[in-house]
Amino acid sequence: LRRHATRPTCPTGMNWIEGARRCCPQCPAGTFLLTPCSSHDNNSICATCPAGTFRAQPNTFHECQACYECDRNGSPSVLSNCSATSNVACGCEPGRFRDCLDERCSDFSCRQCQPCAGRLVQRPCSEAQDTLCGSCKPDFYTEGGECRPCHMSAPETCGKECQRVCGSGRGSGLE
Amino acid sequence: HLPILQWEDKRGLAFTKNNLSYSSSALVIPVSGDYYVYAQVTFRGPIESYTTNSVTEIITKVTDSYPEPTQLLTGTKTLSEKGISWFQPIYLGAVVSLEVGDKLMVNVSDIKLVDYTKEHKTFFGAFLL
Amino acid sequence: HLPILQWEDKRGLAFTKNNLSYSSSALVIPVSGDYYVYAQVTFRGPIESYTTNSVTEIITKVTDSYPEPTQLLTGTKTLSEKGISWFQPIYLGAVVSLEVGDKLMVNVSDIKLVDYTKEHKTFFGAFLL
Amino acid sequence: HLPILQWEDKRGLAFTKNNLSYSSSALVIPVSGDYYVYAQVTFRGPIESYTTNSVTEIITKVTDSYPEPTQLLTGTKTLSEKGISWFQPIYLGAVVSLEVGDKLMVNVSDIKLVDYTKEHKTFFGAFLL
Repeated sequence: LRRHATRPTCPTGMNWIEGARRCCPQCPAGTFLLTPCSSHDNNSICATCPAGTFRAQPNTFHECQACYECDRNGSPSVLSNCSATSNVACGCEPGRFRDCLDERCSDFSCRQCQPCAGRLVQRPCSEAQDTLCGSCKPDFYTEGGECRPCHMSAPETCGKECQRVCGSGRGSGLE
Repeated sequence: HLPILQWEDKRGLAFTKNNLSYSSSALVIPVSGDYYVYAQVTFRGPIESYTTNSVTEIITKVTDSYPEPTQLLTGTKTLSEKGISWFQPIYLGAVVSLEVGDKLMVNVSDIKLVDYTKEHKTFFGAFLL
Repeated sequence: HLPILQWEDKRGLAFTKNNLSYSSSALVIPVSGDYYVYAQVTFRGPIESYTTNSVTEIITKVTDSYPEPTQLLTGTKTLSEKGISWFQPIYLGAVVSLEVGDKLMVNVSDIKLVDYTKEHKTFFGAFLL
Repeated sequence: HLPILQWEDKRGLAFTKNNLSYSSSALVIPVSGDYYVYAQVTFRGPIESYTTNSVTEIITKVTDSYPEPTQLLTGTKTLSEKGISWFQPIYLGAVVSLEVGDKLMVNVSDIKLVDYTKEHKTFFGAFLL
């Protein structure tokens, strides 16, 4: 019977290194394990993550993780650059919101916030969601799903809704 | 994190050998080396969440000594199906360097959309080069 | 049963070796073991059967001693194409345990939809691990 | 010819070994033999060229002694997306016979449509059988 070799548990802050057959100190975030500790030297030799890579946590990996990139075409902008200890963070410029592809929103493109022409803004545009437009502003009437200003309406085309909203004090320009 | 799929590892076409074992939803790497890792998930609808507009499959690696999983391979596809009922397979496969004790898992965007009914439509595996 | 594709096994990029032979639409397994089996079929339309709403590719195993073929890998996808002309590749690949003499074949839902015009768009193979 | 993708060969999950080297967008074959060659490209939009109606990925071989590249594997798919944003992964993999010095590259129909943002969504590799 071959004893099933179970790996010993290492003290906190140290990891079992198969190659060295011993527990070695973890390398700090932002670095990776270049050379494991040995019987001669109890220290792990760590190296800084090369540009374009990172390690967010203490580790004994032989390489760092590749940074993501912000999708130049979906126009996400860089909220924070990739550093040795953190991945890049992408977001949308002011005036745009994230059009997410799934609940996690790990992939998204940035779309123009809608302007709510002639409407009240029920909820302003934010990074996470588009503007929510409400009903027509005062002195604006609904026609064909759009809000039109009273002063632009001509008597012959001012329908029922237009007259209801604009009737009493129709736009000064036309008196 | 995304839901993790569970797998059948003994019955039917499924098997494990050469100490590559399966436990708690993961393939456990018995010896360090380069492995070709692959998985196919067949997604299908409608489910009440038909409003889903994309499906995603990710093969991830978990290392005991590190708190975050590493995403190794990702297949993500937007859905634009005419019919009510739809199905969409996503296949992934590549060579990755793994260490003894590493665990491989398959995450999906929505477990309710996974077609688990036939072993030849949704599968997962790895072999040492 | 679904129609079985026939393959070119000598000309162009096609080849067989190590006694893995091809005959009557099947790869014939020369030695028992675990094989990585794969195939891609590119489907395309329109064909008069444009009303097709899905395409399916299945790698099957036939064993002389067993009357029924075994479905090893299946890729199936619903079609919802805007344009008249469409094309849709389906790739499949996985490790399967095979016995000497087993035959591997590729079945498709509709042979008229298969793009057979270019060897690099539709292909089939296997190798022993 | 179609645009050729460039790849990261050292950082993150990327690596080369056994003298399989990467230079000027190509994997260079160190020893003649049969290789399993694979690549996945995730395409995504919208791009101003949203009117694109298909995406194509081709793994090609270039041999110094022959003026024309050889198309080894092709995945081509028509797009019919409802939403503004869309994603479409294409995976290819097969065994090909290669000679020492051969160069493998990945061509795509439109480089602006390639999702290069995450290493686990678009990848390319080969291994000797």
